[in-house]
Amino acid sequence: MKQRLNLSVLMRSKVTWAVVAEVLILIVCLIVRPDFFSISYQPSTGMLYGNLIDIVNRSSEITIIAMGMTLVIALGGTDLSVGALVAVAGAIALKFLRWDVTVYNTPGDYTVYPFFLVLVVPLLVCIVMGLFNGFLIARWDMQPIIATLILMVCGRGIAQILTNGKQFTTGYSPFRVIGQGSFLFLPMPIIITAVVVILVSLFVRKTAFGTFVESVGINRKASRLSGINAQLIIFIVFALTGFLSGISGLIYSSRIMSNDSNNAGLNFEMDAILAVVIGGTSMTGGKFSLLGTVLGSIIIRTIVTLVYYFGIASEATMAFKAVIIAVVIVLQSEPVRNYFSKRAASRAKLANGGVK
Amino acid sequence: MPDNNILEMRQIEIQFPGVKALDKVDFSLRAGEIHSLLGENGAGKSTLIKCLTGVHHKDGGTIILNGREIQPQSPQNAIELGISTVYQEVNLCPNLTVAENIFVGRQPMKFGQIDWRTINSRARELMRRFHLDIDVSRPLSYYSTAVQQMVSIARAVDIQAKILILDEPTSSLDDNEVKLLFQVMRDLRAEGMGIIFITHFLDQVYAVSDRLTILRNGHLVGTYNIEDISKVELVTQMVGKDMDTIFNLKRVDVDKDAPYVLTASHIGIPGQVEDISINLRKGELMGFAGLLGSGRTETAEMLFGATKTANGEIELNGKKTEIRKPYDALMHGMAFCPEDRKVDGIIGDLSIRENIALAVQARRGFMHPLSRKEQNDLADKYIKALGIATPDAEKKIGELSGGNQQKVILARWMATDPNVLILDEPTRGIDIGAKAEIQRLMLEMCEKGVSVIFISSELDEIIRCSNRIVVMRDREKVAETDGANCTQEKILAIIAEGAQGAGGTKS
Amino acid sequence: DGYKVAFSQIGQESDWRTANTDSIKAAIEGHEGWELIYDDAQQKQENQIKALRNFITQGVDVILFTGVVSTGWEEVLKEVNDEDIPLLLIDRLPDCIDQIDYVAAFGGDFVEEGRRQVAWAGEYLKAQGRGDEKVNVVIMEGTTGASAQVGRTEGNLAAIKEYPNMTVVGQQSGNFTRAEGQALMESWLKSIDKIDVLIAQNDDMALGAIDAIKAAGKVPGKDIIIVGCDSVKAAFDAIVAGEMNATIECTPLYGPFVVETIEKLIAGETLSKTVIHPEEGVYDMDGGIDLGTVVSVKAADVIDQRQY
Amino acid sequence: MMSDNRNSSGRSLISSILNPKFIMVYATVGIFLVIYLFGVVAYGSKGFTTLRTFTNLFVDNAYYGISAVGMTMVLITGGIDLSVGAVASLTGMFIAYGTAVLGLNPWVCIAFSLVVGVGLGLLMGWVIHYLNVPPFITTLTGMFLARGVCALISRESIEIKNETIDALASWKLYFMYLKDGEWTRIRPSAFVNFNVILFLVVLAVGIYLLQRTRFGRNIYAIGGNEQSAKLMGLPVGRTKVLVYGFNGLCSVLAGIAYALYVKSGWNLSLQGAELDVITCAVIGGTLLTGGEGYMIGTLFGVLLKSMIPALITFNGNLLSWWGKIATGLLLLLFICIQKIVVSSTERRNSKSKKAAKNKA
Ligand SMILES: Nc1ncnc2c1ncn2[C@@H]1O[C@H](COP(=O)(O)OP(=O)(O)OP(=O)(O)O)[C@@H](O)[C@H]1O
Ligand SMILES: Nc1ncnc2c1ncn2[C@@H]1O[C@H](COP(=O)(O)OP(=O)(O)OP(=O)(O)O)[C@@H](O)[C@H]1O
Ligand SMILES: [Mg+2]
Ligand SMILES: [Mg+2]
Repeated sequence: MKQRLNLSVLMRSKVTWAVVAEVLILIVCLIVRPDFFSISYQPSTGMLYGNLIDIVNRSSEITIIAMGMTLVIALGGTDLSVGALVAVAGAIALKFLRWDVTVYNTPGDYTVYPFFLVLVVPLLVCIVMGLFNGFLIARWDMQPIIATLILMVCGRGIAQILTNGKQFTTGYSPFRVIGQGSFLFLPMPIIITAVVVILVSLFVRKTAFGTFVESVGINRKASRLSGINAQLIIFIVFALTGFLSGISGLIYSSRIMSNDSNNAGLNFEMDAILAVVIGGTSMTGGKFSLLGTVLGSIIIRTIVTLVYYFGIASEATMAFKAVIIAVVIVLQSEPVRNYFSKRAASRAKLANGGVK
Repeated sequence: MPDNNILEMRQIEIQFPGVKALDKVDFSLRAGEIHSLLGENGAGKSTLIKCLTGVHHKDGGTIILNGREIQPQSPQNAIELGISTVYQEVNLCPNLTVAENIFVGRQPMKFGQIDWRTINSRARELMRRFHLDIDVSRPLSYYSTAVQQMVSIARAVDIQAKILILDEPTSSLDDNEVKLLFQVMRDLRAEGMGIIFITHFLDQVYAVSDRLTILRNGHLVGTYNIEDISKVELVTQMVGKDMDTIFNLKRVDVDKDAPYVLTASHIGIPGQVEDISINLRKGELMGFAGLLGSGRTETAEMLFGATKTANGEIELNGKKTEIRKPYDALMHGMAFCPEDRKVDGIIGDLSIRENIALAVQARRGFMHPLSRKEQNDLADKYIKALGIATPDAEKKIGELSGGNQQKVILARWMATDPNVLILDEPTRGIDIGAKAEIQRLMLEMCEKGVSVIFISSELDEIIRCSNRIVVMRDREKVAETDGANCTQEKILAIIAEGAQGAGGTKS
Repeated sequence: DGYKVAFSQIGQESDWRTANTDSIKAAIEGHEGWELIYDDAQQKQENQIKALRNFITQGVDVILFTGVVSTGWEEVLKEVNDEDIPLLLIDRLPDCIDQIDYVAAFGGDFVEEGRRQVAWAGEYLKAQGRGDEKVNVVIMEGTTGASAQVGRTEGNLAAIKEYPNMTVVGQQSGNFTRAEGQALMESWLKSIDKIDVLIAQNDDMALGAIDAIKAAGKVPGKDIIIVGCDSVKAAFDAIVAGEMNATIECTPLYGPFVVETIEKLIAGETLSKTVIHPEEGVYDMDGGIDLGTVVSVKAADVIDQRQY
Repeated sequence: MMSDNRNSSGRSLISSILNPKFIMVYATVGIFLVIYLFGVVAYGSKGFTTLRTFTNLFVDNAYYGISAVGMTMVLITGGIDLSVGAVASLTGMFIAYGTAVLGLNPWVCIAFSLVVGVGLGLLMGWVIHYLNVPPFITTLTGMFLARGVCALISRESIEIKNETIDALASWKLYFMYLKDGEWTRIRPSAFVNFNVILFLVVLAVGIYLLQRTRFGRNIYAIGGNEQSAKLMGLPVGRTKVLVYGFNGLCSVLAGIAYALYVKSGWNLSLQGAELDVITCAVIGGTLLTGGEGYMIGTLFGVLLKSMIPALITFNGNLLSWWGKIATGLLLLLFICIQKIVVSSTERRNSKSKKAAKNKA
């Protein structure tokens, strides 16, 4: 009886449906192309090699941002500026690496400014931009979607103007490590992501921060009256999201060893929001699930990888993605979940009756 | 039973996840009667009428309207069937004008266009019927809760239905407004309308209704003619205990030399509340009396730092203290249960446990989390101590009834071990049993040496509990009297006198 | 008032485009008595139309124009004609070129570039003595619908027919960006058993793919022959480093041509309406591959003269 | 023009003109005038003051305007629609592919687009209301779907070559003046075209629907408080579904206008247009929280937003990205004004509450 009831509780959980979706997608792959799952060791690079590794590796940028986005959405907002911040981080990093670029120089294995500046300045700038969002939202009570729209519109412009519209390339090997290096047989982005996910989860769940975020997201005024510093919470969440966007931007630009202010982080905000929602966090704020978000991000990347892998014409990518997301979202919708959980419950009753 | 029932609900059942809200409830309404529906918080009153108006769908039973069985699907459907409702929470659109709120969805049309002129003039007339001469073309949010409440009643009345339902319409109205409403209700009754009236004020029940139905825990207790049931009997039926055990409360004695814990001198915000001075002794219960909108809530909010104080200063335990935000107040051992618990109190989607632990956690800061065990202990302790009715501490607070929500919020603050506890209308919208319970808890706190500020619109409960009573009027403190030998008449006199005084000097 | 030259540029989507802008800007701003009115449309056709209309309002003396897409310019270009403003078409030429008046047209030949890409690979294989070996080719396309993608794909596919030993085993879009080129190559390396030749429709995607190939434990330039397009500096570096095989030039340096044309225009000369293609080379590791229309040049020899 | 100023007495006419709820609209108009004046001062000599500059604001942005009309309605309900750009793009593609490749009559293509666009809108509205999926996510999926279908049809831009379309696209009403007894075009020529007329008609329909019909008032009510609207017996579900349907219609009309503007269909056209349209509405004073907003505000929002790139082009030397930054700053400025206005009216409200209470 207990187990049966749990089934109906499971059916009600959105995360369950995300898992179901991912597993179904992978099962279809398994049937069509079993070799999709092969993982081998690549001695020349010292990394594991395979599609599954790629999926996780390439989902890193979104996963990292989506960690912050989860908290933003738990606060009842959305952050549209993350994609632009990715571009800004890349632009600044490359600017510091290639301050010498006047015309078009050969990318050599050197950096103009010390490497730590290359890493720290972009992250600081992203944190400041996150704080700017936080300021508008916490102090001026702006709606997050509008407040962050400002930087979404401006951010890419700032990135372009910082680099004077140019694309710099670099060959500096320590920088390459971030996006293309390896550690423990795994690509570095996976490691970075794992560290970020673990640290954020610890921060959120081992302290009371997560509860405060949920509390503020559900009822900001009541939280304030209970003594929670709601503004501080909002500031921290947006600054964190800015910081994570910065990390994501560094990974992105290190993968291509260049800044690409036009394309870096393009539509990342949409993907990150989708990842969070597919992961089971409600857009109205409140309870959130970081693990669900990781899963959501992986589902999105799985779709893209499948499109590449099966050589599906690029024309169809969008439509394919739309259909899968639509199915996941409809499955997760409240009425559908209720329907399934009721059925599970009634079936449990039936089964019990049958036994008697 | 005479056969002029316009409405009959038989064996109504409604099941919510985890609660059977209504269990085989019968209810009937005659044309031309005012029928009160009574019961504790969570008894299922609102659920019963929401079932009638199609907000909730019944799981069993039949509804017969004018001899025909109906299946209301939506509030829209109910209005078409001739059932007009004022729901418990104000249900209007703050962004629309007063006139529009009254007519939206049924605007008079002219040449395929909305006839704004008629709407505005008819709305103005309608509001005059309620003795309100207001600009009906202003957005609703422009006006106070009481006016909004009247607008929502006006809308329901104007729909000219056969059945009018009023779910706690009087909770934010003052005496005159209540009288006016009763007059309107009686007029409508005379026109043959059937009215269902829900309230927690027993006096009002006796003042206006013809029959009453009592629900308890989703069950029907019975339907009575008003003459056939005494107040004492009624309470016993509602709560299941008798009145004496409920109101066996005694004022706590305070040491006349007890030190002042809280002294506020000349605090105020220009244009809102001005020049309020109070001093509160240790273990004292100070009542705030006054009419609606007299500035009590704002004073309480100022003391707690919920709104910024512009003038004056506050001393805590003899030390001058700056309280700029609720966090500061919390750190200085103050606690505050806000007036509107749905909006300012509960964190709806969090569990009871999390809600109780919230203020303690806020005081410790998020970097020093309470362990799960500490939280469970806190929750269990207060669920037991306050008698919060819940299967377990993990239930969402939003799913509790109003009285139990109020107790959880009280628990949240009791857990912080406060020196000063400010309670703003803790008993509003709460049934008699829970009300008494909360008053008892309040007095217990005083006994333990906590100083309490108690704001209420019901004079009798203020008089019953307070050591000292502060009377407020027009955003000013007009008097302070001793609680022990004070009467309702005396306070009312002070308020009225203040009115003349203020009128004389100010205008 | 000076002579007003208006330039409606597509955007700043790549190094190539930046070099193109810089070249034209420098040439016009450097010319005495000329004033440049520059507009960058951020890859949006509507922005370009607006800019053109705006130029008319400002009463400019000549308009330089390159369109983000090939279609849909008729209406606004006719307006330009109506106002008798000389129109100079450069780079990506509009489809409606026959229906409008222009003083001169100057632009790369995308189809030829596409042809050269495949032809280079084919000839190179022959030179290596692998002329009869069955090779698998993947074509990494640019942003779908962009005229460079359309033209180069046409050229690629036409040329493939000339080399029966080549089979196309993959053809998808990498959107002209490094990041997507990289991700696409990564997937191809897993889904396709054997890839011998990568035709990337611009250098950026090729450069992205190089990293993916390295990560797969293969040697770019050896295990997989990589042919890019555009000839940006970074591609030269990769070729010199032996990680890329060839790049087909598509020169962005339009400045001199533009200046010359405008000077002729001011002088009142009548210009020919035939589309002029710039002289473009092919650069590879060793040079000397004959593609019929052009012979490849060793990249290392000319790398120092490259301006972009 | 607005709802309430048909009050009988003069007093209430003035009071409704001064009604704080119009302040945002005034702010938009005010900023528009300030920036226009700036343009006049800075670039007057370059031709900024000509009538052509002004009509071009309409001619070049008609499709944004059309879409913004529908978007304003969606925003007033408290929703959002990210699919508008994609649906417009899809419409262009249908028309281009239908006429150029399939050789269909353009009206057939337009009818088909209408069915698809409105159908998708209704479907999304249904999902949003009845499946309770957030509008952001629903319409994002709708956007992917529309773009996907667009790309499946053709990935290259297709030129529209059709007499009807040509006629519509090139129809222009020039501004003329009488010179020596002859009507002459003013120079530089200024004109309005079919798109401008279409925009103005859609705008008028939008105003009518919002201010003069129950449907429109229900939209405001839903935006004010959806739960209340439902309890007041308003047809919430139907209204919401219809609003998304109407927005679908506007997207299709915007797509038609865009197709006439560029005379081609391309799957990547109008990328990111949804956020531009939303920005227009927000600059026009529509609140994303729902319940507030006027079509007139939106009109000026569109004009304001489109004036910035025009100014950048007039300057002729700035990186166009400054335009983005300027738009962002404008948005910021606007929200600040909104904030100030809202808090000052709130303050006034609380004072008047006192007054009303005393009277009562
Ligand atoms: N939407 C809902 N979902 C789940 N449970 C609900 C819901 N609405 C009400 N309940 C539960 O149903 C029971 C009856 O609630 P109802 O609101 O009818 O009480 P009431 O008699 O109106 O109380 P009050 O006097 O506080 O208004 C309560 O236990 C309540 O918790
Ligand atoms: N949120 C608000 N916005 C504007 N005015 C308000 C607000 N809250 C209260 N007021 C006004 O301020 C005045 C003082 O209200 P306050 O709530 O302090 O009085 P009160 O004595 O506590 O009355 P109540 O019993 O209604 O709570 C009232 O006239 C009220 O209309
Ligand atoms: Mg109730
Ligand atoms: Mg109060």
